[in-house]
Amino acid sequence: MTPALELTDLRKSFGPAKIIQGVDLSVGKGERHAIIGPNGAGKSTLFNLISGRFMPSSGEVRLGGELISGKKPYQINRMGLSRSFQVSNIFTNMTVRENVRCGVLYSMGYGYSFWRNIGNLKEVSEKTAHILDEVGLLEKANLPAALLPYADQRTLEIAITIAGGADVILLDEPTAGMSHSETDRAVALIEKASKGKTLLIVEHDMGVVFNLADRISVLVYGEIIATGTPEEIRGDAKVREAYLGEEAEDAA
Amino acid sequence: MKSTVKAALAAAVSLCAVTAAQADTIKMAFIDPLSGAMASSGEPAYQSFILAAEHINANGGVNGNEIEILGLDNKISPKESLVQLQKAIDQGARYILQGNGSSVASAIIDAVNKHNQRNPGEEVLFFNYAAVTPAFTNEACSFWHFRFDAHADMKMNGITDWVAKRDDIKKVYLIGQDYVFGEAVAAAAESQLAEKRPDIEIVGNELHPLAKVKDFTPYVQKIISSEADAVITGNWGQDMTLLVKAAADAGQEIPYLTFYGGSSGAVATLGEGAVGTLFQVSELAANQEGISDEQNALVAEYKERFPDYDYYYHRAFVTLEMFDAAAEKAGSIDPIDVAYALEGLSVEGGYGTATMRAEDHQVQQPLFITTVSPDVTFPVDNTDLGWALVEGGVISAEAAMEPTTCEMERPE
Amino acid sequence: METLVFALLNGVIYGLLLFMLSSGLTLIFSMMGVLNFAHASFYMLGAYLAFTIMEGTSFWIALFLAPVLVGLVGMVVERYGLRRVHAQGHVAELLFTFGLAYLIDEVVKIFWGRTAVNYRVPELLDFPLFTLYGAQYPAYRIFILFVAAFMLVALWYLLKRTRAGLIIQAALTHPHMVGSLGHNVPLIFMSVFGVGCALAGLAGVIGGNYFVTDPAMAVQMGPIVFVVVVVGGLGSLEGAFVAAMLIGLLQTSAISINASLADIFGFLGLGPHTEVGEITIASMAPMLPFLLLVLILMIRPRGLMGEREV
Amino acid sequence: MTDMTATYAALEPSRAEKFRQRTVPLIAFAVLLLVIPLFNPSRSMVTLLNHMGITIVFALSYNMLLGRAGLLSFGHAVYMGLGGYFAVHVMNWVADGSGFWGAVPVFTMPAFGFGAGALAGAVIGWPSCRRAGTPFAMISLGVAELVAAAGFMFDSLFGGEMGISGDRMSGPEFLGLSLGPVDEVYWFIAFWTFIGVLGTYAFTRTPLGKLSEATRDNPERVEFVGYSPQRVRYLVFIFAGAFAGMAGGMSAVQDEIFTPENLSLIPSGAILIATYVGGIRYFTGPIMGAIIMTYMGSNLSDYTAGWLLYLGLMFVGVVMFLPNGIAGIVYGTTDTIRAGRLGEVWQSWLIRLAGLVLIATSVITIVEVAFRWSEGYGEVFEPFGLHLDTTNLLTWVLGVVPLVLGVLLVLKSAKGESK
Repeated sequence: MTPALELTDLRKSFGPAKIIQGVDLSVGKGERHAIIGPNGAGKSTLFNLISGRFMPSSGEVRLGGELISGKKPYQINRMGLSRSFQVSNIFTNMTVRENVRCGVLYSMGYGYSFWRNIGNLKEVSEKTAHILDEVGLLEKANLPAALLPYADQRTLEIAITIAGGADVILLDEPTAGMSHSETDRAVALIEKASKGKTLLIVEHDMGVVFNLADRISVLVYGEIIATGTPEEIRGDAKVREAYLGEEAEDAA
Repeated sequence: MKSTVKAALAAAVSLCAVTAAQADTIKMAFIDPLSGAMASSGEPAYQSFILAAEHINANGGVNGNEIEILGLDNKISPKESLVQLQKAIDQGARYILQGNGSSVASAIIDAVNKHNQRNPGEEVLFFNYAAVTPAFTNEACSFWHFRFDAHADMKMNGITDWVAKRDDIKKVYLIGQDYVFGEAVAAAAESQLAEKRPDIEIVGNELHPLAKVKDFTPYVQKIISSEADAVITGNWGQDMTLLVKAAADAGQEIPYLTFYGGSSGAVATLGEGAVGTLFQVSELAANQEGISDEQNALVAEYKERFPDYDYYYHRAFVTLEMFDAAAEKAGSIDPIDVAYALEGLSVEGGYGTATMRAEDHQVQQPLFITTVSPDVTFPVDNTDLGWALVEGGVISAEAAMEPTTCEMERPE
Repeated sequence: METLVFALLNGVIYGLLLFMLSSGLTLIFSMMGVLNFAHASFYMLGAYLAFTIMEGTSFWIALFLAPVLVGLVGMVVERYGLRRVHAQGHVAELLFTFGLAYLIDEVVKIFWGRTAVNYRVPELLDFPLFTLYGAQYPAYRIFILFVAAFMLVALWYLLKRTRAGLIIQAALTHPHMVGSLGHNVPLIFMSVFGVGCALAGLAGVIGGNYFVTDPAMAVQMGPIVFVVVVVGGLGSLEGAFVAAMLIGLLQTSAISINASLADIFGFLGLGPHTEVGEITIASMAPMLPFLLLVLILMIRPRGLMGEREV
Repeated sequence: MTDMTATYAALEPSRAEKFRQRTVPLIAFAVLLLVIPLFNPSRSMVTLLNHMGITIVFALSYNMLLGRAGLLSFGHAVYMGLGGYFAVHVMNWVADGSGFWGAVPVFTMPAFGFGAGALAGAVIGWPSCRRAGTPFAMISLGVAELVAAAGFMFDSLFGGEMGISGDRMSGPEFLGLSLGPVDEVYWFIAFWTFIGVLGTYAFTRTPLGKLSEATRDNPERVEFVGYSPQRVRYLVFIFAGAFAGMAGGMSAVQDEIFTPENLSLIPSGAILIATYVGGIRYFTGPIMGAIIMTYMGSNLSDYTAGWLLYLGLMFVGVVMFLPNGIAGIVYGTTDTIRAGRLGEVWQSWLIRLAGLVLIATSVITIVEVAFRWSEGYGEVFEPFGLHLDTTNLLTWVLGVVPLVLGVLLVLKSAKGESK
């Protein structure tokens, strides 16, 4: 079976700085895959390479077998890959509902449509409402996004990401900066939203990672030093040495 | 939205009150730039008309009626002129005065023609005091349009007439702005010189970009190397000033014959450099012998009243004098009557007789070639320099005359 | 040949004046991100102030005093106008300077009238320096050359050899970093804005009597200055210099080319009497800078020598 | 599940709300357009109203760029101009009356302008819309200069300095309108203004309209929900060009003339000012701006020589203190009143109003006295019988004291509000 997402010898350098130095990674359909690694390991860069924000210096990214490296972000998105951002990247001047609706529109077949009244697009409204309900923002639907509390903005970030119904979802530190209870809610949401989908997640909170992920890859200095199930990673000496240290014990 | 509605309504209601025309004033609407950069051409003309109207009113008015000049600012835009034209007509003005910019004049002629056709009984006359496109009194002539300034070909007649008299001028250089007017001026100069002095060689015929050239030295250099004895240009505005300035800087001392050398500010900018270099053709030569005391007093009065500007729009005074005379002749101030009375009418202006030719509504009057000189009674631009008549610079009305192709359609 | 020599000579002088004007704008634009629409208005202000000062005293005093006054006006504008608008983003800043240009125009008309003023070359410099191909060359133009060269050296020294210059240089390329290093960013902005305006004022002082000092001079110069800054590239005075010279020479030499499009593209079947064929290179000269602007922004948004994209 | 659907439905504005918020204002606008002639306005008033209508459509089209898509253009008049020029040409073909063109009523000119504007937008937008922000603004400036220069070069298309004029009374009549008298033109303008308002409003309700707002706020995120921001901008640009062209077509019939000056930076700058002063964040902002600026542009010069200065002061004032423009004040006020908070704020509003009146007193005194002094004809500003010349102490008092007091009052009210 073709993996949902496959990276082959992916490299990226900025001038002399080699940030990603030959990453090979294969994420199977329906798998929840987490990427962990110390700060500056290149996790966000890796996400930017996959989602098309950056052009890889060399190597390939395949989505469901199709080559996507070199394509524009919107093309990649249309092929079924959606991502969230580490720093909330929402439409601040629009309401929560409008934010989600923007995420829904393309997948419902309303490309650059200028002959339809957006208010009359029933499926779009329902899908939007459904997603708002799913993420628990239904009550705040008509608030301007800029007025949302931080945790809700993070939730909205995820809502926009999953709104298009993409099969492969990339989440960049979805729980960063959240309190414990907020994190728990976010994890529940991610579990629910990624059901039946492929999930690639970058996360610092080891509790989240080990709860959520089917498999984990460890990225250090632009290279994946280990990939495996949570147990395997926990037991991996190289990983402990390079990165986890005592932290892993605590998290486990 | 609601408040927009309210505001709009309030504005609409308050504006609907039309000022009714008073029976004993003749409103004449002056539509020209009165703000912005071009106001320096509109303002002095406006003041000239105001002063002219005051004089006529002081002498008993037009058939006993007073003239009132309404100043309307068109911001030199043809479209805005149409708004102001409508405003003028609504305020009861039946006479329109305008001159700055052929594009505006053309728009007004067109609009007045249409207005008079669409609103019989409410005709409006257009007195054009400065827009010089020959077409207005030729193929595009209109019964409703009267021109009180010599048109471009007539002015060129004045220039070429003077050049023809000067035996020492053997080579002439033509330079102008690269648009319709500049092309027309060059063509007129070429054909008239060929006729009057076939021996004169046109050593250059150059068009430069309109209002974009910062430094004319390269052009002046071309003129110098062509060994021209005189330069003819239709340039106006800064294209005229900068051209002559570059010539003066290069130490050139040949006549630059212009249409618009007398525009406000030109002499101030050029200073001594203009002496003997800058020439202009116009219907006005204030510094000459044999002018009536009355006219000289008028020039002085103008300067006293409006210290920023100088007596330049003599034709404004001629316009109103002819209007006064025509109304008296017709015994009416109705535009159609006045228009018929104006046809063929003559008045004695301060610097010669002006006659309104009936065939095309083009005024015929003497023209003068003048140059900047320190030795004058009436200096300009608040400098010591002024415009002095040059030798042989008087061009009779007959000499300046041009035939017309106008086929006037007159109302019943 | 003669024409070419004159075109080159004048092109260099015009280019230097342009550089004097645009160097200030480049500094301001690179550091603050403000494309100051009113920059050419400060140029005009410089010319008018010099005219007034010269009437009371002498040109030489005006040469120093007028730019200083313009610089002070610039600082006040920055302190009480721009800084206030800053929070609303670049569009608001751009619009503020757009409106400011409008206001300065009107105020100049109130104080100095609507027509050109008699701002003359000082008598000391009002003589022909030499005669070239039968035409006299005014000494004042060479004086412009000297002033521009002096400014160039002074600016270079200020930027490369003084502490303030180092900070400004850092701010040019990394405007966000300077604040983190503990420098007083608002003060730097205000000073740079002032200096930029003063440079424009200086260009006005020596350009006002070279050209014409009238209320239209700002409008005529304004767009060209933008072209220089954008073409030269963000954060690069060298780029601005190259662009200014390029545009100066382009404009002055193109007007002396008589060839029409038909002459050039005749081989493509463009007839000399068609409307397109009749257009001469000379008549296209004023359009060339804008063509350059559009092309540069499309093809090379960093400009000729810029370090960042606009 | 029924419960759920009910909650979902509550998200959307109810039918009644939609009707009240969207349909009622449009109906009110249509009714206003219909009743204006009942007041029997003078012909110059009608001319002014017609120009307002044209400017409203033009400003709304401009706000599709500036307000909705966040694109600052310095060359929007290009599209109105090209649309208008095309319409004038069509009018002349209609006047020639052969074949197809002979059957086209002049009433439809704005539709031709719409098409020409869209085409111009499609051609020029292609290179311009690749970038947003300052580069876009600069490209629009460059393009505007180029097109304006071309306007003077190609006489057969643009008619040189004098432009091209047409006759609106040619061709078949439509709806019994000869379009001769200006009050018949009023109906034509009213119809197309309504279409323009409706069209631009409807555009904001389309997916593309919403996306243009999203692109303004966050172009990057738009890219990650499947849209190309460049494509969004490009399409919006075409529509903005089209509606501007429509305004041009309206103007072609109203004024029957187009000159190259209509393509230049001056009208482009004017529409920028009108739109911004009106308020770019609100749909109705540009409408208010267009009405006020058209009125001021044509009539303020009747009262004062300093009208340009007042205009400039107003613009700078709005940029500095009222980023939401006049619409911002209007909606702010009505919202406060509707929320029943008038009781809390009326004092501070009153103080502010008094302060503004005082400031205005000083500004007007200074400007008027300065203009009269500058003209040097010895004319004196004499409001309410006061003789304010430059030597009169009262002039200086009036120029300074209310200004200082006014600024203090405004500051005080601002302080009070922030508490």
